[in-house]
Amino acid sequence: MTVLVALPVLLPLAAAGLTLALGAYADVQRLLGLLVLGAIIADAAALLYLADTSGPVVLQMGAWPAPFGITLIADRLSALLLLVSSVVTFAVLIYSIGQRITDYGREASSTTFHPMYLMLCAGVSLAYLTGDLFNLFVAFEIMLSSSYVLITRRTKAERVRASMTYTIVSLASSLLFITMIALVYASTGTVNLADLGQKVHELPDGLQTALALLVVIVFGVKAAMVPLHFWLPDSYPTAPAPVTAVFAGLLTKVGIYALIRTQTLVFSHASSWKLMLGIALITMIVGALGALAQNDLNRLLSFLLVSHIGYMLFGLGVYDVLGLTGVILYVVHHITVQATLFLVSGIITRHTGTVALTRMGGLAKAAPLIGVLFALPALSLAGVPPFSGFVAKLALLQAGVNAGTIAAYAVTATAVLTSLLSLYAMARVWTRAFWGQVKAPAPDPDPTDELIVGTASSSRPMLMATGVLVATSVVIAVLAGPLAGISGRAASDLMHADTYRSAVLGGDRHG
Amino acid sequence: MAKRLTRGKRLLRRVPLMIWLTLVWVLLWGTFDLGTLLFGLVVAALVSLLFPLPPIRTGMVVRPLPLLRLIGYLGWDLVVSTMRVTWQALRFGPNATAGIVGARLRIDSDHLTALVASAISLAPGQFVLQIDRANRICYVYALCLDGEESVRREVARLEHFVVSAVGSAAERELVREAG
Amino acid sequence: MIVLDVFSAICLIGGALSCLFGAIGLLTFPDVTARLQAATKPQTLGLLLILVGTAVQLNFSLATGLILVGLFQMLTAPVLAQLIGRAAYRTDSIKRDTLIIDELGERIEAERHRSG
Amino acid sequence: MTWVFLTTLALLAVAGLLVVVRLLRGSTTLDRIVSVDVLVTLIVAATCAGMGWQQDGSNIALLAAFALLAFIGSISAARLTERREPYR
Amino acid sequence: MTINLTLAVVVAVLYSVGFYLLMQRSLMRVLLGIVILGHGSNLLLQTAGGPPGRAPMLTSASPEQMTDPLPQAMALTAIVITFALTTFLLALAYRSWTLLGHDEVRDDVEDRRIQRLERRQVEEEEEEAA
Amino acid sequence: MKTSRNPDWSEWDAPTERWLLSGFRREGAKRSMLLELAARIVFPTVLVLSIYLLFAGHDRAGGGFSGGLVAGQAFVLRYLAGGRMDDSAIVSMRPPVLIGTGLTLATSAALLPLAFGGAPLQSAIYKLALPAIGEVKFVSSLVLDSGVYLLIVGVVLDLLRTLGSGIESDADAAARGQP
Amino acid sequence: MLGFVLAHLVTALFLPAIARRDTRAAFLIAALPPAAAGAWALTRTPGVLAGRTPAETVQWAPLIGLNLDFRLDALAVLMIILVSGLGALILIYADAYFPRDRGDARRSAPLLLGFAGAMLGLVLADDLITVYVFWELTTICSFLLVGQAGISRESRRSALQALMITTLGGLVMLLGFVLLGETAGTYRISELAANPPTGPAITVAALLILVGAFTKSAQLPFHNWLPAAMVAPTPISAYLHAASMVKAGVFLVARLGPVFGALPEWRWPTAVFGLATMIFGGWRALHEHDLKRLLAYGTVSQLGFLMVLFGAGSHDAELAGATMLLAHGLFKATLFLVVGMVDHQAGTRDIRKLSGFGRAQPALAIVAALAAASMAGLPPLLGFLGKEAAFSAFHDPVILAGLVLGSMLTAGYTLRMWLGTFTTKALPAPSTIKPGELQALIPAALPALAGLALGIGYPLVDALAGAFAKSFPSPAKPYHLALWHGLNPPLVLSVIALAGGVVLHVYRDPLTALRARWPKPLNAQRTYERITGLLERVAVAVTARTQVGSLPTYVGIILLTVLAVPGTALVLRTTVPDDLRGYDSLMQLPLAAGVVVGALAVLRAQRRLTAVLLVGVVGYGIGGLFIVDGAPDLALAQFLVETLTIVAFVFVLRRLPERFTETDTAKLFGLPKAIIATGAGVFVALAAIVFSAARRHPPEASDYFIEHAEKGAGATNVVNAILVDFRAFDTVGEIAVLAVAATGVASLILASRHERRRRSTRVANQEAGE
Ligand code: NA
Ligand code: NA
Repeated sequence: MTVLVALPVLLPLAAAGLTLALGAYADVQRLLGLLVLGAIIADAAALLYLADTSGPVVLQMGAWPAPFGITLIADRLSALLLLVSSVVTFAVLIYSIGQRITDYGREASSTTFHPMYLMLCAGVSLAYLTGDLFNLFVAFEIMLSSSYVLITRRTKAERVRASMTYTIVSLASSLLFITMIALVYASTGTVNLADLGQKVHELPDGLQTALALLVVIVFGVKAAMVPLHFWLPDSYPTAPAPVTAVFAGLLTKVGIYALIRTQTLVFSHASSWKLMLGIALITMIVGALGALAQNDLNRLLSFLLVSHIGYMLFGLGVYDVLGLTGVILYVVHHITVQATLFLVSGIITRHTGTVALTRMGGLAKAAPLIGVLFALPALSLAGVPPFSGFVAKLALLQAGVNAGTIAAYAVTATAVLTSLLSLYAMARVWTRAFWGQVKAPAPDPDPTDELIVGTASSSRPMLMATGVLVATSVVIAVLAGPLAGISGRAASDLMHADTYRSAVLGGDRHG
Repeated sequence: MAKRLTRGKRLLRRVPLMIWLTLVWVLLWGTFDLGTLLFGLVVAALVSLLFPLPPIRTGMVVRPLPLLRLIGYLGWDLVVSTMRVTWQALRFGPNATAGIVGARLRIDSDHLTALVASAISLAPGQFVLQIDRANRICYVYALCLDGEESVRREVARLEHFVVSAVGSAAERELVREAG
Repeated sequence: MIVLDVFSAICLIGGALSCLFGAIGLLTFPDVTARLQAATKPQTLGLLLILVGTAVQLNFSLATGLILVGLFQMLTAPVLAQLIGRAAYRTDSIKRDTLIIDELGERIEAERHRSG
Repeated sequence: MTWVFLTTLALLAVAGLLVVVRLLRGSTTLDRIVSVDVLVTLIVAATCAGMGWQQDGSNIALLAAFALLAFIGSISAARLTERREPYR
Repeated sequence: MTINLTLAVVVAVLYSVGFYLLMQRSLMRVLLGIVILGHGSNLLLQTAGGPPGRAPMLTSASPEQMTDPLPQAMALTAIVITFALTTFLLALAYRSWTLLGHDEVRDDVEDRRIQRLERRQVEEEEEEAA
Repeated sequence: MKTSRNPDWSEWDAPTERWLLSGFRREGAKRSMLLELAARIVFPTVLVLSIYLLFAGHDRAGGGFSGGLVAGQAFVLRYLAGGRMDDSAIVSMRPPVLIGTGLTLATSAALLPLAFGGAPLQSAIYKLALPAIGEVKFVSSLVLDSGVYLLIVGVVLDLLRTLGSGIESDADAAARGQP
Repeated sequence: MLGFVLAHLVTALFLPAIARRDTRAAFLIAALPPAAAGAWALTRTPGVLAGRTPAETVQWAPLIGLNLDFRLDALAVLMIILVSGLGALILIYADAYFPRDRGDARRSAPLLLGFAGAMLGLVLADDLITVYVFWELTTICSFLLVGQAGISRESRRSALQALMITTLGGLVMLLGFVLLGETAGTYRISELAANPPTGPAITVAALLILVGAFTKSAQLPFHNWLPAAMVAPTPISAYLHAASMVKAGVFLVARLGPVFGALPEWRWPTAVFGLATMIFGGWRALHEHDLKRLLAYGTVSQLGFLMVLFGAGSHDAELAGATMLLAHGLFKATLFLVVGMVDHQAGTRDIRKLSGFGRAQPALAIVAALAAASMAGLPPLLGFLGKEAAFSAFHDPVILAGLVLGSMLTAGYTLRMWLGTFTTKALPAPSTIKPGELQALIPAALPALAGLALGIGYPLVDALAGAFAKSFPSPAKPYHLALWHGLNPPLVLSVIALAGGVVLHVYRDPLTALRARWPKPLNAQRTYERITGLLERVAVAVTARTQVGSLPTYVGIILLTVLAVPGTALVLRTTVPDDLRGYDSLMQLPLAAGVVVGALAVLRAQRRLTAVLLVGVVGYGIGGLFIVDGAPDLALAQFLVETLTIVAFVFVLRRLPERFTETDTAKLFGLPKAIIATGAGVFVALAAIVFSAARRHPPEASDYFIEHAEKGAGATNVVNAILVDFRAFDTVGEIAVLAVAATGVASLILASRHERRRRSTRVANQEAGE
């Protein structure tokens, strides 16, 4: 069964290779993508079941024992995130297939989109599953490089700049990542995360803290924590909807995942997480205020994304089982909902021919279905009960209150305020875009521009995929009980890293 | 019948390259056994099959003794002219002068022209700056030249050495006649 | 063995000196084509000498690879010289006042004149 | 033999520094291309000498590759200059 | 196993230069900055293994003489990845040049809009105050 | 000196024969006889060197990555000497296909051990005693290495197709006055 | 009980499909679940009064205390009468009110039903989180119901205002809930009531929860959203803003009374804000001309009254509160529904324009009179009972005075409302009046009649309210409702209030003139607008300052963060390692010199190609260092990659300008940039020294690799063994990145070629078309 851990990486990689090689056959590309991503969902579900019932599923690649070879490990946390992520990637693939067929016809194959999308999925899976710091770097690079390609695809003049910002900032943080790895290896002589967890503790406290903080910065850039977030609202909005959806849903979360993993497994003694509460507070506020200042729907959503990263940092800053439970729940919820919102934004943009809220209007009347598709995730994002966002937020608030420190109280209060501001932002979108008079769609200045295909219809697969994600977020809310159970167990695994460590390293390390 | 012959000939023309590539293979490994040799042949065949080059009849004939003489001359020339250039660098430095002299070759084939040009360029002090292939002229850049004629003499001597080392019989005749 | 060592020492130091003189030439000569002389030729000689000097020190099976290095150097140096020289001439990077005679330039002028 | 190798390497190092001076001074791009080419040749020579010193010849193919690389890098750069600034 | 001063200086210079170039507007300079940073980080990664020694090849050295092979393998991977990303960024610079006629990273238009809005509001407030 | 007239001096350097395969005519200014002849020899030689690096990687410096890059340099040389390759018969596979194949090969090498009950990427060593050649060792990770090799060759070819010919055709279009 | 709630919500989900075809059917179907729930609650009432409170628990996410706990007690029954009973009536009324098969009707039917379900859940909830869940659901429904299609700016603004204020309160309340629940260890209200927790945290929680209650129940200073929400269609106002939703706040105070009643921090704010609200609301209502706004301010006033009563935490006050709660729901619903009919039939709600309505619609006038009488507190109506009970529950003269003043105002505006609507005035153009519908009149009349019936049958109400009030500390002789308690102070106060009301009505015009002249230091609406304006202002200001949109700045900030955070942590702990050496191999020195010089020279390079070549020198130099280090594989890769990089650069440089752009060169040497960059570089180097000196272990993995390379991986080159075997997975990932990059380059570079092709085909097509 352990091979199940490798498949979410190897299958999409192989499929990416095949879609590249079979670049001329559009149907084969589509089918391959759907099959592989569907298989990953099943695989992830099985992994989650196994990890929850019988402990982490560990695979030593090449049968080389840890900490020598590369270990892949699916514990509750990674399996859970993998499952949610794969549902999102699957739905988004359906969406983009629908969109591509609508815009370019059934015959249009792509040597770029399908392979890169699969690569992105492979990178995300690997980031979740790897138990090796350097391999995590490789995972990030697979993920990020394919994201560079996806964000620069069919770039228009006005958007080249945005993709540059994205690419360069990501590259800079990748270089810091290598630097960090070098420092880690120089001081410990290992890159296996479980092994590092033991060896880092032997370093002097100051070095542990410095290293942990460097790690926070490296992953903080990817996670878009303030003040390392600037690139996100400048770049995400410029990509086509499905791309932004996947970026917003997954990439920042992978950063958060890496933060959680390293802070709990490797730097549990470094107390760098104490800083996290302050960062969380600033992140929430700056993001939410940013959202209120926007007129571009996608930018508004991007700022909200930043703001809600603050929630995840909040839970990590509380740093106890309840806090981490909250983070995990929040990540699970946010992956789904943020992706959904960007997909809906894509549908809205196609419907109205603009991203500017002031030029929209009357959508609720003209397209009530879009209204429903928008309203549910919007409410969920704002943390309105009974949707998924509320469940996650509740757990975080409880954690904050339980922590009982002044800082925790402050952040808890800020979280509540942010919730209000998020709702305000969403309500403004609603009042501007969905209420009021129906406005004539904006003329399409460039019919080849994928971002705004003026008044193109949204095909059934696109709506269906969005609907599936909306339903997923509802299911997350309904299944909050079992989900919170798993998250709670995952969180206590994180707090007591022994499970992870012994699963990777085993009793007899040289066996 | 004729076709098969040309095909055979075409294969035959690949033989020198195959030998060269196998030699490279063996030299790289540094082990002279049957396995390496056979494998080298396979690799050489693979490379020349996958990436075919246009078959060109050069009519080159390798004559060991003149070839050795050519190599010896070039080696000696390399040493001597290195010293000369070094001297010039130290003696004249920024005030060094030069000239560009056109030298017409007697031979009229791409490969020999290239060989001669390479031979000229190998030695310090002068190199071929421009070839006028149609008119068989090599424009030679020479540092601190003693006169145009000495350059042309040098070119002619090298041409002679090269042709006698690897030129076809006809070309040898050509050089000998003119010389 | 001493003979070999001495031979090797001569080759190595000679080669290194040749490289050094080439570098000096590269520094002192007035223009790019002249520097090219200093650059390509003494370096080639120097490299060849060092290759030989090293080869003598190594056992035979390892030394064979060095032959290839030498061959490559001999094969590529003239081509590079010609390409750079030609580029220098084309881009007018040659200091014309250092040229005592320029038959190429004369001919180009003539051709231009003839063609109108 | 140690001093022989040391002397060789030292001479090569001096040569390398001189080449770097040319590289910085230019004046034309072609000068710099030539300098880079020479620099790589010097590294090849030094590597070769180093291998002889350590009596470790197992990586000699590396030198063949280096010798080739300098060539390819240099000619591509040279071709660029040639195309960019046509003579008159 | 401490890294020696010479290499530390090299690392410091490479990172400083790289970071400095990264803060430029010309995408080509930024790109060169990334290449230099890549060099720096790869060197750092390799030197994280310890002081020089013999190549880690079993045929030509004994294990005690060898340098640490793992950082080498990691540095190699990192080199390739940096190269891949460099070419990509290079293509992006080119694309920028063909589309915009320059290869500079200009400021974000939408952000500028909000800054103009802010300036206007500040001016209005000052007028009101006056 | 008597010469035949030629429109532009920069085109004098073109060889008279086709030394390299290419499917189209190139302007003479971009050609160099010396370079084309050198490429004709160096190109297959470098390919042999690259295959050597691929196989020797297990015991010496090299491996699929270096081998692939060296092979890639061969194609760079070929491009510099002979011009764009996308239309010619040098590589019949389109680069993306080559990249895709390489990647698929590498990942299948990772997945293959599963069929034998092993872990992904687990390797096996096979030793064969052949008559006259002796013992031949085959390590299954060579499959992965070959995938790497193919992919990297594909990547370099793709770079030549895009950064090389692609930009060239942009430049041509710009010269024609198209945006 | 969850079943009933779900029945509402699920029916509401399917209702749009029906409403699209037939809104009448939709409204009638929508009336069924509330009617059923109401009937069920009534059947259970005897049991409830006997102390058998049915309870139900649905575990949702027990780990985070997320359960749906329901309990039907006396308070719940009281509320269900309002929520479900009135809900069913109003839905039937709504069918008559809304124009058939139009957008508003289609939207309202499902939303009203959903709202009814949420309210039902809220009143049944026995769990704080459950309360919050339904609380927010009502908020959202209210937003959509008030906004409708959001055609007018005003409706959008009002809906948003209601949403924002009540959500603000709701969230603060949630914080209070969490604080309370986490401190007490349970979120179950009945458990909390059984063992009221104490402590500073509980006090804070109480205050936070009050904020929620105040906003929802439109207490000063949050009251303003309620009058603004009157842009909603009248049935919606009647239901949300009179009978049910606005009650949620006072309901919550009643619900948590047993928990917090002992806290002065709970009693005083409710008393102070409640009284202020009561008086202020009545005062405003007295001057309004628009009937709906008049009623809205009346509601504000009554909510203040209820807040005082429920906040007091004593048996008598709670009894009075429960009675008033019921009474207010009944009369206010009728009045709103009547106003809706007046509006429809006369085409206006302005008192100044209405005339002769009573004559034209006597039945309506009587129904309204019944309700108004209850509102004014006339016997034998329920309102009178409630007010009497209230006057007898308090002994504090200030509070009593406030209550009397409030009641006077109530009587005053009641009079104005009824007289203004139904009497015949001398107007230039008497309003033309359309005939009314029975389907509207009956639902409007029933609550008023119920007010009368319950007033006369007061023991019923007494039993119900008493069952609720008995959980509060009661005096020796607890108060009971009765129409006649004898001639006692409360009766006197009642009379004073009524008389005062008449006086106020008579002198209303001078009072209005007086009010117009009064300074208005606190305008809630203006304050709200100023706060939202400020919010947007701050949003723009913060965003303009943080989101500068400049890449160099972004990179600079990242580096500054590196310097500020791990940098300081490192510098503070740095010690010079013992084994620090200048160099390890002499050959490192010239190579290092070359690299350093090359790298620094890049900064000065003006030509692109020069810079590229210098970077090449750096790369080759690094390769040389790798050789010296004993890493031939790495050196080989480095050389190969460096060359290929140069080639790639050269390919691109063919088309870029030869020199770097001039504008940029001018800005190149920014001192801050240089300082940041140098700092970051030095940090990395310092870190390299310190961290490499900190190593305690030999590289275990590498020893393992060296040991197993030949036997296990079949390679004597250990680096290669790592790359293709031990850590082959990295290699697979690495080539994936290469493949991605190549694909990306192709997609970027060939884009212009594709565009050219597309353009030329378009041109060709156009030419063919011409
Ligand atoms: Na468009
Ligand atoms: Na393996």
